[in-house]
Amino acid sequence: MTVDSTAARKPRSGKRAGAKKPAAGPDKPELVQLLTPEGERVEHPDYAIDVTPEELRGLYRDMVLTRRFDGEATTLQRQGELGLWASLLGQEAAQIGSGRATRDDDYVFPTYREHGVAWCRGVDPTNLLGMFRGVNHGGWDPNENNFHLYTIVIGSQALHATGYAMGVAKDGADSAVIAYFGDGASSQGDVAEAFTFAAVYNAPVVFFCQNNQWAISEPTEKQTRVPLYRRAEGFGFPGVRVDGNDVLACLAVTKAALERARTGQGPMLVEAFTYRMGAHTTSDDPTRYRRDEERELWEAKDPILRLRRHLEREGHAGEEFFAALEAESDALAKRVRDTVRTMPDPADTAIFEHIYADGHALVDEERAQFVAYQAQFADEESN
Amino acid sequence: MTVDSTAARKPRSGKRAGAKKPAAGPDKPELVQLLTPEGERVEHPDYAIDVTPEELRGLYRDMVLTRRFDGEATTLQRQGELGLWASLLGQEAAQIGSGRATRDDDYVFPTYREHGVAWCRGVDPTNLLGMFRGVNHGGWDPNENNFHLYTIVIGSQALHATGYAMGVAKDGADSAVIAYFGDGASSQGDVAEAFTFAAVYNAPVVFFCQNNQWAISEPTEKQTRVPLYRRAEGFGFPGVRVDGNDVLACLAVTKAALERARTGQGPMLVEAFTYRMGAHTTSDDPTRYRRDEERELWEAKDPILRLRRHLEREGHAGEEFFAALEAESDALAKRVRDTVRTMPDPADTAIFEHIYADGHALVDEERAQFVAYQAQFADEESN
Amino acid sequence: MATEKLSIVKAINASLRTALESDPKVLVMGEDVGKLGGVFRVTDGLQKDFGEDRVIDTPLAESGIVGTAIGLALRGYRPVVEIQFDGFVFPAYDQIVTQLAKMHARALGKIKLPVVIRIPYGGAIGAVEHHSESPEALFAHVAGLKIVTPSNASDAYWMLQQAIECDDPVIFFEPKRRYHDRSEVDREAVPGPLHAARTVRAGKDLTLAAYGPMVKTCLEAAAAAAEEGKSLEVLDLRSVSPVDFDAIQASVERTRRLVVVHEAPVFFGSGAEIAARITERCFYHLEAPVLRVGGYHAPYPPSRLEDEYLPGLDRVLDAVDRALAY
Amino acid sequence: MATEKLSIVKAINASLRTALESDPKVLVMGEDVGKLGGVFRVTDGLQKDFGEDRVIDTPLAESGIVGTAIGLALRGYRPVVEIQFDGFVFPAYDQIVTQLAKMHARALGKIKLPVVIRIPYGGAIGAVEHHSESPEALFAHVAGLKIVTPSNASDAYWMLQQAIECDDPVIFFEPKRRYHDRSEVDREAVPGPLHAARTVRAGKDLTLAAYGPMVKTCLEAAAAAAEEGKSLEVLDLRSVSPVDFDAIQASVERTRRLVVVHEAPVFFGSGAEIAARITERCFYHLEAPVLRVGGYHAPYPPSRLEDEYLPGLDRVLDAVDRALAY
Ligand SMILES: Cc1ncc(C[n+]2csc(CCOP(=O)(O)OP(=O)(O)O)c2C)c(N)n1
Ligand SMILES: Cc1ncc(C[n+]2csc(CCOP(=O)(O)OP(=O)(O)O)c2C)c(N)n1
Ligand SMILES: [Mg+2]
Ligand SMILES: [Mg+2]
Repeated sequence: MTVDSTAARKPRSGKRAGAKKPAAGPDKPELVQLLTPEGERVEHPDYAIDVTPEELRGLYRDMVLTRRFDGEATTLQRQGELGLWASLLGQEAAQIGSGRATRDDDYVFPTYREHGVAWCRGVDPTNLLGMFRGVNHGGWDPNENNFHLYTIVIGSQALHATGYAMGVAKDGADSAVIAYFGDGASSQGDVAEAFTFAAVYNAPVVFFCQNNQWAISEPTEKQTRVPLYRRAEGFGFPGVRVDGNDVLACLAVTKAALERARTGQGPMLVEAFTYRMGAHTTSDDPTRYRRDEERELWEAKDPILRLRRHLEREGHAGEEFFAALEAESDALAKRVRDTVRTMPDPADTAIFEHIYADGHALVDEERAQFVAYQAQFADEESN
Repeated sequence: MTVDSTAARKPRSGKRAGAKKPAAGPDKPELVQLLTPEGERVEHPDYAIDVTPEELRGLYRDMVLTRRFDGEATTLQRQGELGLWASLLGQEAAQIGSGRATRDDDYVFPTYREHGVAWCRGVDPTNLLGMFRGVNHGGWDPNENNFHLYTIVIGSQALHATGYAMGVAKDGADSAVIAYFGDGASSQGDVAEAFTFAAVYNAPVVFFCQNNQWAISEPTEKQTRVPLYRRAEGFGFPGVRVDGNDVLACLAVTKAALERARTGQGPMLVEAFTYRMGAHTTSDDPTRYRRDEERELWEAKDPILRLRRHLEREGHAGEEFFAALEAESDALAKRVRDTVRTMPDPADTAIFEHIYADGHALVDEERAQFVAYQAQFADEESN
Repeated sequence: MATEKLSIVKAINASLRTALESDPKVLVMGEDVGKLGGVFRVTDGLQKDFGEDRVIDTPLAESGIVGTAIGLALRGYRPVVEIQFDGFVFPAYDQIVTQLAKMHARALGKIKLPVVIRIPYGGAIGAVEHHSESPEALFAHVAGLKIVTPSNASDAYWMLQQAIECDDPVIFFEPKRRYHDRSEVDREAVPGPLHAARTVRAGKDLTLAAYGPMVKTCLEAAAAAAEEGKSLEVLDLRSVSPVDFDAIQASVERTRRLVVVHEAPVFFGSGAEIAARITERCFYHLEAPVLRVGGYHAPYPPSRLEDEYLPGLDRVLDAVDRALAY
Repeated sequence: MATEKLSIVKAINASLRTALESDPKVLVMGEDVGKLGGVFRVTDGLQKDFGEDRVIDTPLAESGIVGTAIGLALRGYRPVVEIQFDGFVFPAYDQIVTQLAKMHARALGKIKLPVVIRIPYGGAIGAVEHHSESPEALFAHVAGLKIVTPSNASDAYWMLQQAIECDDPVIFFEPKRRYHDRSEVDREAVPGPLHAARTVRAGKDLTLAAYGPMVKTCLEAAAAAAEEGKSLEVLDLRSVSPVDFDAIQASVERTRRLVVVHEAPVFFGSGAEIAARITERCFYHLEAPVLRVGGYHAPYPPSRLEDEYLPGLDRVLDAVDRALAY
């Protein structure tokens, strides 16, 4: 690209110029969509996909159960059972579509919001709640479902995923790796470095960016002035924007990206264009920084509603299916509630556990002192 | 960009696939050139430039003196007068062209190799030698010539430049800022973050990447699999590759980029495609990792030779000019030698100076202890 | 009326407002500091009143925030940077220790770096990982930085004023568990030196030295000890770099015993430096070794365990008893 | 013949070679570790013999190097990462302290992070800025990391073997000023524990505790002191996390005096932790406060001043005299 010397002078103030959205036109991103908000199936030349009615119902079920679980967690937080919850409301299609695109032997590196992906990977949803309740920092075995722990520090996991993928390539395995991150995370140096390593080593990793339009209170304009999917090209691999509220498109695009990685064609960036319908977390108050109208616009694109319309329109699911699913949701919600409420606190000596795999003299010493110190009170109490 | 599903399967091994250079073709980068290696003037539609014979002679003089200074510094290092030297040999055109494109009120953020840019900014070359001799970490006042200190930690200065440029914009000034860095630096997260900040705030900063093909022993393929200038586009601003051994092209492109920044059109990336003719530094031994043939290829594109051919071909300079310049070079070399050899060591209490602008009790205490401790020996010595 | 009862959050907000009003070069920047007013509402209303050019929502990149703040400082601005939580300062660590701390010296004093980095720190707020750490020792070891931390609203107001006025980089650690503690702030007072410790309770049997969130804990411990007839002196150190060793020494020469309390892990923590130096200065005065109460050599635990992890009144009193037993 | 006289550089090279040979999961990665063999030639010849898949030239991005090493470890590899110089570890600091150090605990032990980070450290090589620092304290404060540093070729060989075998992240600080010091390496020996200190000279008047580059300085100081009739014991600590306090304590209980020596700044340095803890453990044994000799609270100076900045024989002996004067 060369300098357009005929371009008009623009205002100098960073504020004004930076805040402006790039003009539509040649730059207007193409959005891969296979299901319109009205539930109509459309085709895309690059992303053909055949999904059976059963699979469609499966995707629908995943999204409904995930949303129900998520809502239940929000409630549990309000009731004081959790310290915090980061809701995925609105991002079900992005997560279920991409999650269902993975194979068992693939490996997933999530942020803190990928409850739907966890679901697809077979992680028991109640295991996700430990860290939000404050009983652990990560309550599952990452290798059980090839689903890494939630990573809170923004962007770090993109490098872990890339390294893991480098290892997959070294092993000559044909698995792929997928790294999740948000629009805000795209600004972190670690994500850029992950792009560089992935490109240079041709690592089989898919970068799945859920652009939910917000990083806490900051709109995407504070992170980039061009669509995020375009970031990839300058690193030497393709990027694509997919309708993040269209579960079929997310499935198809992620499948293609993973397949690409698997077959030695290297990394790819998928930007799932979606919306964070709720607060950033239960600690957040979005009314301070965004308008209801925006939420309403996105409500019309709801991922679950759209698939329901499609199922109904095509006659793939009837009353019975929806009623059974409702019952299943209730059961899940109840199990989540019960499990959380009875989730035991860790023993206080857990402070000293698993800091080192091979031990550390100081930890042993401090644990012993701690135990002796606590014993004093036990003695006193029993006196 | 979408996935090319017809692409052939490629080998999985990161090594093989990653090491391969991207195929030429639609990706083959355009190189802005205004002066062929043979010294012939060519035109480029986007980068017209009018340079008087006097200006041409000036550019030639800059390059010759810079090279001579640089060579003298290398010699001084061999003689033990400097601890280290990072030679710019081969990069004179990139540095003089871009350096001469700056205005006095612009601000420059260099790496450790921008001796030619320093020259253009009016920094006395002998001031550059202090840090390589080990008498200071930076021997000039950055604000005297709007030329920041050399930054050794790779990539950091890209952010400083961006922040400075944000300040320029806030001030409503019409200056611009230029950040230098290398091909290796392009991998650092800080550089990517600088791109993001510059784009989001539309900061008047030019990123000037001297791709000299090597980061110590690593060829550019270890940093990227596509031409570096393309990195910019995914951040929302243009990138251009210029013949880094063509001083006119470097001048024209940098001028255009700075003008763009000045007029509120935001950042731009300039990749100067050049070659590090010497070792990385005097500590380095490039025979371990690169072949002479490569150097020979680049020798034919020598920036100084090419301008000399042009000057001669056009009759802009004759024997007299070149002889006078030779004498001037000798004088500069002598001054550099003399200055370095008589450069005083700092007082040992300099250890404690300028750590804080507003003082720090511990530094005061340690300085006092140090002085008292040193005095013991003085006492002993005088006994 | 200059005196007002304010929470620490409100005092910092007022202090930032004062600085923004009185010096056009002062900027506030960080993630979500604009419309949201920061996740703790410390910058509430500032963007509205001073505009997006001075109260700047940044991209989500801490190295970028500090790195561009350095550039802005070089241009003559005085950026006050917010790091959202303690655990998120590390992406900026390189820019802080390698550039911000060293640039003034690198330039032989010819440029100044008046950058303040505000970091809410410490635990006891029931948060998830990375939101409860106390990393001050990791900065104190680095020359070129100053490190202060208020324990109350008045100090929060005034120390921030002084930090912003200071021509050196200052890391301003805010005791987030005390954010809503309210106390009197006299906005027309003449503040004492930024790096001086303050005796917040006089005593004669032992000195408790603490800073930030632990000052209150130590005061409570001293009150409890008083009921048992032990007279504890409590010093609010206020500054971690430099440490006001003279004040600690003066106190310890009287009380002859010292316990240092902080939330950060004991191992390589502030208490180590204070113990080592005070032992050297007061070797013949000390009746007991300087004892340290702090975090364990462990990652900050899940919140259900933080009460056990954090130094509380009982652990402070246990150390006091052990010191008095010598 | 198992015993050979090797420089530290050659010993580390041999150790890496042994590890690469005996465990196919071991990888070596970093900037310029391939054809060049690293800027110190520590990895000389390894890429030639083990290929680019196992000895990996990385992009110039330290956070990326450590971050991908973590990922490789999660996949079952055992990466040995080289950071080119001490001053360039900071871009990776976040990945090291926030991810590498904490991930095993975060996973409740279900995953392991056997990553070794090799860092040539310390001064006295006449280098430019950032090439002479001693940042060990900035890592020791962080739980989840182990930190060791050899002082001689034999330890360099064996401690690196042990670090690579260890299932925890280990930061392996290499005393670059001693890189070319040669000593006997018995490659069939059975090494002692990785984190145990070693008495390298017995003495009875005072203990000198040091590690890495300062061990030799302390041995020279002890030799000089011996000529003046002072008998100094020298401990090579070898490990900074954990510190072998038992060994120091045992020595100090006999000698009753301790001087800790390191290149890193004294303020918040290793000496502080050692002084604090040993004073607590040996309160009634110590005839003098634990004294510390180290760098000043200053950026590492230009090389023409490094002799004044670094602890040398004279400054060690000065501290010895001061300790003995109590
Ligand atoms: C390094 C770091 N800085 C700051 C934070 C605090 N923080 C948590 S989430 C968040 C916004 C993330 O936005 P985005 O990447 O878009 O993901 P989303 O939350 O929208 O899913 C911030 C700033 C953090 N966790 N890590
Ligand atoms: C953060 C950091 N890592 C490593 C180094 C060591 N180092 C100095 S120069 C260099 C290569 C730089 O290559 P490039 O950016 O292409 O610049 P060039 O030297 O070719 O001008 C390296 C790795 C450094 N200075 N900083
Ligand atoms: Mg987001
Ligand atoms: Mg280069």
